[in-house]
Amino acid sequence: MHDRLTQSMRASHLLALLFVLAALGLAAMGAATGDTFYLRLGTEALIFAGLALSVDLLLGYSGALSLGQALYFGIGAYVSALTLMKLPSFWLAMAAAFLATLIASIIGGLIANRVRGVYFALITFGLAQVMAKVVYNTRELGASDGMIGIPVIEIGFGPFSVSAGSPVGFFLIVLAVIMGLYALTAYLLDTPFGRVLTALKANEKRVPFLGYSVWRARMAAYVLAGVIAGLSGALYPMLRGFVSPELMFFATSGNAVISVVLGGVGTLIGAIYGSVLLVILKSIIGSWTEHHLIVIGLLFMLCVMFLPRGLVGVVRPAIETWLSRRRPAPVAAADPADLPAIIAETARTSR
Amino acid sequence: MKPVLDIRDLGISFGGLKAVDQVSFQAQRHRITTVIGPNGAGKSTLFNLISGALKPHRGQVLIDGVDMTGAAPERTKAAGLSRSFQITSLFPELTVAENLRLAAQVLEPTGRAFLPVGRSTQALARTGQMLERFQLAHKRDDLAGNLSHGDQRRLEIAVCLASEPKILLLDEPTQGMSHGDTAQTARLVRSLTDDVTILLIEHDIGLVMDLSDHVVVMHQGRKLAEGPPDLVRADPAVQAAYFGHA
Amino acid sequence: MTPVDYLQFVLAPQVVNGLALGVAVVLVALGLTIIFGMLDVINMSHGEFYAIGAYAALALGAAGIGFWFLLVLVPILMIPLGMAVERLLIRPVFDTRDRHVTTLLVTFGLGLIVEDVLKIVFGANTQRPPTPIPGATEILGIILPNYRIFLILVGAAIVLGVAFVVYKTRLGAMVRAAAFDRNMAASLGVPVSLVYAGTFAFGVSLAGLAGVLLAPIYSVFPTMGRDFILLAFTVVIVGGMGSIWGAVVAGLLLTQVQALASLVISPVWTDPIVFGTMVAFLVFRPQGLFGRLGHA
Amino acid sequence: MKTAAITMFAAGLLAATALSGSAFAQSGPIKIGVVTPLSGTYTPIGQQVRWGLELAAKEINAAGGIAGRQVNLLFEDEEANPSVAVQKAEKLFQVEKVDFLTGTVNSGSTLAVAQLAERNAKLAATTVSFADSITTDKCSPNMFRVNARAEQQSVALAAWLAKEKPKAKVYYLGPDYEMGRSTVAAFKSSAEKGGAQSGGEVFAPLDSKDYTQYFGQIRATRPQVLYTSVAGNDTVRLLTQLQDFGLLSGLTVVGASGTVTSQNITAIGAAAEGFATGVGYSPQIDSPANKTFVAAFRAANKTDPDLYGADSYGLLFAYKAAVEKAGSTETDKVREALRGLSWQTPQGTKTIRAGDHQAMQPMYVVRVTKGKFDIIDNVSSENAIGPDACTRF
Repeated sequence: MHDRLTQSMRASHLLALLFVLAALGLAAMGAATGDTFYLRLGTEALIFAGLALSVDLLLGYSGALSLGQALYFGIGAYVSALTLMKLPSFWLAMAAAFLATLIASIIGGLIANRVRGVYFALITFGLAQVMAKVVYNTRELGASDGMIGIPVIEIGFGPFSVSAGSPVGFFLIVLAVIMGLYALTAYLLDTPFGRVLTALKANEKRVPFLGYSVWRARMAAYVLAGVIAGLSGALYPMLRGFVSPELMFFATSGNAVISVVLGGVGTLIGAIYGSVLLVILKSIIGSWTEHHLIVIGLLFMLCVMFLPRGLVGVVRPAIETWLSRRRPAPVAAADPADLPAIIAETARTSR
Repeated sequence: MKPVLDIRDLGISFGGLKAVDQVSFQAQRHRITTVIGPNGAGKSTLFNLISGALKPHRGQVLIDGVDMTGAAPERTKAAGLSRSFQITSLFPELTVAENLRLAAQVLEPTGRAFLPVGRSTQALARTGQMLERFQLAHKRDDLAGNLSHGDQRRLEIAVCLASEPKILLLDEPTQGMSHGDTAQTARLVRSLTDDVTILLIEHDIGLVMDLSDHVVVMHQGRKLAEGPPDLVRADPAVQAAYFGHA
Repeated sequence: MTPVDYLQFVLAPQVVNGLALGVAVVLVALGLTIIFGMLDVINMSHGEFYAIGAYAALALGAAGIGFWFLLVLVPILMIPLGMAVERLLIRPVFDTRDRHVTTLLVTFGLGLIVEDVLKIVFGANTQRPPTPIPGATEILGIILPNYRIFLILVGAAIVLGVAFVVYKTRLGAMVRAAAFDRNMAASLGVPVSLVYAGTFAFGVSLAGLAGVLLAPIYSVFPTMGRDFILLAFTVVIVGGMGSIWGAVVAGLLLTQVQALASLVISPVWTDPIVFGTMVAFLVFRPQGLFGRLGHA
Repeated sequence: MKTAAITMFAAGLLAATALSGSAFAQSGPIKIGVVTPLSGTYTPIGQQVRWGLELAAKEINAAGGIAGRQVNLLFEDEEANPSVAVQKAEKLFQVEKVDFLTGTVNSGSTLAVAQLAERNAKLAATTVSFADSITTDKCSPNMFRVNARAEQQSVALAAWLAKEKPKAKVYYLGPDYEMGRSTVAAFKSSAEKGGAQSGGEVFAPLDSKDYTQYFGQIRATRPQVLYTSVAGNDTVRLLTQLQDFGLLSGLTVVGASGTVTSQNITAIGAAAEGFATGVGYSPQIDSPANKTFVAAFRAANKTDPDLYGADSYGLLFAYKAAVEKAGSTETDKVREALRGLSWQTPQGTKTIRAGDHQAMQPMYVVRVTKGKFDIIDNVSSENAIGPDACTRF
């Protein structure tokens, strides 16, 4: 017997599985046709999906709107870039980005978590603005030009290795990392620890009287989100070979918020769908008119007003009902624990 | 016998107003102690001081002999104190069962905080008990926000009890209830004393006299009198200050 | 540089120029703080309404309408716009549980759209209306353009006028009552729904007025709305949500801090200083300098 | 299962477009990708780039195209953001299979696109970015620059200043970011070689609202010349505020080439009078080629070309010459043909220096008189270019 939140999460997992299948289909098609651009565009969409995921963890679960999540994405990207230029190791870059964003988000969290609601939004916005300005003015970090010349790396797994320059190979790696982050977040949200976060959004005032420290829960969510954003950002220079201060600008944070709202706040998988949708929209509309802001702004407003749970919110309830009718469900179609295995399996076979 | 809750000379003032002033009393194990007094007497403020929502300016709060003065709510909770609110405070977007499970998950060993909630056997068992005991089992999957007022008030008590506290602070549990519901809730509260010590704020004098083992009368922030219900009712000072107005 | 030179050429003008900039910031923040404080709505598109006001002044001015008439006309034209936005965008999400976040998001989307529409209608190039009052006056060796003197005076008059309406009139009392407790106000016969729409429109209209007044100094371009918005939000927070006097004090204070700080450190660090002030206030005095209007 | 349908649709769409992009090498029209800001603050520059290229393409196509093939321009909006620029450039390279790419404005985008061009074995050129690094320490074998770089501009301006105001006291005001600082530093060193004295310098944040807070320092040092490298809206504010404060009288204002352009000169109005800069182009250049170009540009776009429009216009003719010389659009052959190429542009003969891919061109000093850029001095291309500092190829 699953409770309702677990049921919703399982519905998200089904959508996640669908997403992974579609992504693998794309990878297979891309590999067959020798495509580069769409696979790499898809890879970028996935990287930004990681940022959107971290925004949804904060907004959709602990109820805190961050307008500056690109800060940690940018820190991850810069640290990864600096590491790669010294030593082109995937694992080292990811570890360095993890450590740096862990420290940065603890510091940021100590400041931002003194306040809540709209003040939290403004503080996170300001923090990112100030840090972006500092990077923009630091010659050692390439200042306004950013840094180019990040090498194309080989990513080793024991005896195997994949080149970040291989469109299919790197797409699958990024897919694995991002879906891994999704699975981890989804898993945590379905534990007693994660349920306290959900409780924060539902009624923060009541939480301490149940015996949980609001501050600690908020910090945990904030740091987790920062690290997720940072690990996603660390993948960016591997794909594009450069970093620039624009990665920390409000445009990047704002796009993540738009993705989450389009996909569905508080659905987790919605952030990933939303991010891909936004990239597709921008790519299509952007080639057709330079006034893409109007279209995206309009869609965004309509979603906020009429689809508070976004596109995923439209379909997920139906899946939940369907899942709850299938009784008893010992191992459902997509258990979070199965996801990495499925991804690993398909990655193996497609190599 | 050692009191479960020992309030000593508690006081706080807002601006110049002494909202609670020199209040001392004790709550005995498995008894119902009721705080009564006219509106603005400082009853809810007293609850806020005891539960950690407010820090007292003076005095002490001892829970089971341990000084918990000014401790944050999550710490008084850990010390075994659970409280309800005058205005229902639940998680309206979560189901009835999840409201209870959230409260009961403190019963789990720390190691299970990072295992799926389905593995929280103790919390889930406790949730089941509470659903049965408070006759909410048929509504377990309803959203708390969609319940009737009476059900919400009952759920609030259940949430407080789900964590197996030693002391239960109930702030007007029958507030806004129909006659029938009030009687039912009174029976329920009485039945709880097997497990917990209860500190109650209540306006319904009939109910107070019926239910209480011990009554503390507050007036303008101070304790006016205390004692068994009958004695308190007979107290001329209480008559003048409280019942005279009622 | 001699101390006298420093005082006359550097320090004194810095203070006076900071004052003019301060008045500009206060004018932009005024509408924001009223909407924020009374409706509890975060209007992220406030900057874009400021831009609309400036463009309206530019277009109508080019059509031959005099500056003095524009000062009255543009704010009046902004009122139906504000009413419509409140009705169509704010009202439907007003009662959502997290009003702050929802209204912030809706108005953020609106801002994106308005910016692009302005570009389509008026083109991407920077434009500037002529300075209505040319020339400069020298007082004690401090040069101050006449238009800035005018701006400081008009700014003061506007602030006093708004404060009078909000704090001293029956209309203002109704608005404050509605902000404090909607149900209580409704039971006292305040037409709450109309008051809300009117208040929002009033804030929008003030943004438009700021646009008319500031266009000759700061010029007009599609993205101009982003210019003041972080500073204006900072002023609102430091001053206290909805507090008119708070916005005035905070606006003048922060711009002075900025102006004087830029004498001793690289000006690029003045933004972090202003932001640091906001953080400090949020952490140590979240109610701001003057507390929240209509609330304890 | 609406989402499933959406996913499938999206995947199908991506795949379909991926399939349709296959190459038509060496036949059909020549495709040139233009990744330029069409939204955001840099839109006006992107417009000039677009207009210049469109005019050139129209003329080339009317005259029979490049080696008999028509030119097809494909535009993408880069939002002045390197991440977007690279994504769009990759689309043009990979999907549209463009033969050549141009359009980037801010130097961050240009550098990132240069690297992408290398990794895709394609060629790109900038017609706008003037950061020295693009053809010096961060030069790329696949990137060319046909516009004048910062040093060429400051050499020309400093030479004129040394003649016009010998030993002048100069105050420097730049935007506070890497480009702004390096532009000021470059001009300062050129000017001081010519005998100028420094009255002080200040860097204002980008997008400053009010420059009046620096006026006190400027007045106190009583400079004869003010050098500034702010651009766009910032110039409008700086110059009009200087005028409002009556500080322009007796002060010679000079600046970078992007400081006053056709985009902001109307907004600046009278405050722009007397402003002088070193630049690679002015609509006032008195040559038949330029007169024809300006007339055609004005007829098409109802506005004068500026340096961005002219340099972008000129680029296509360089590419045409190179492709026809190489007899192919292959990267290596065109690169060889472009190196050392001399060709005619509205601003005179330009030559691409083989060593760093920087165009050499005569430089002009122009001064705003009655809203027009009058040419008041010029420097030959050899004297302006400066040493080749590119070591990568």
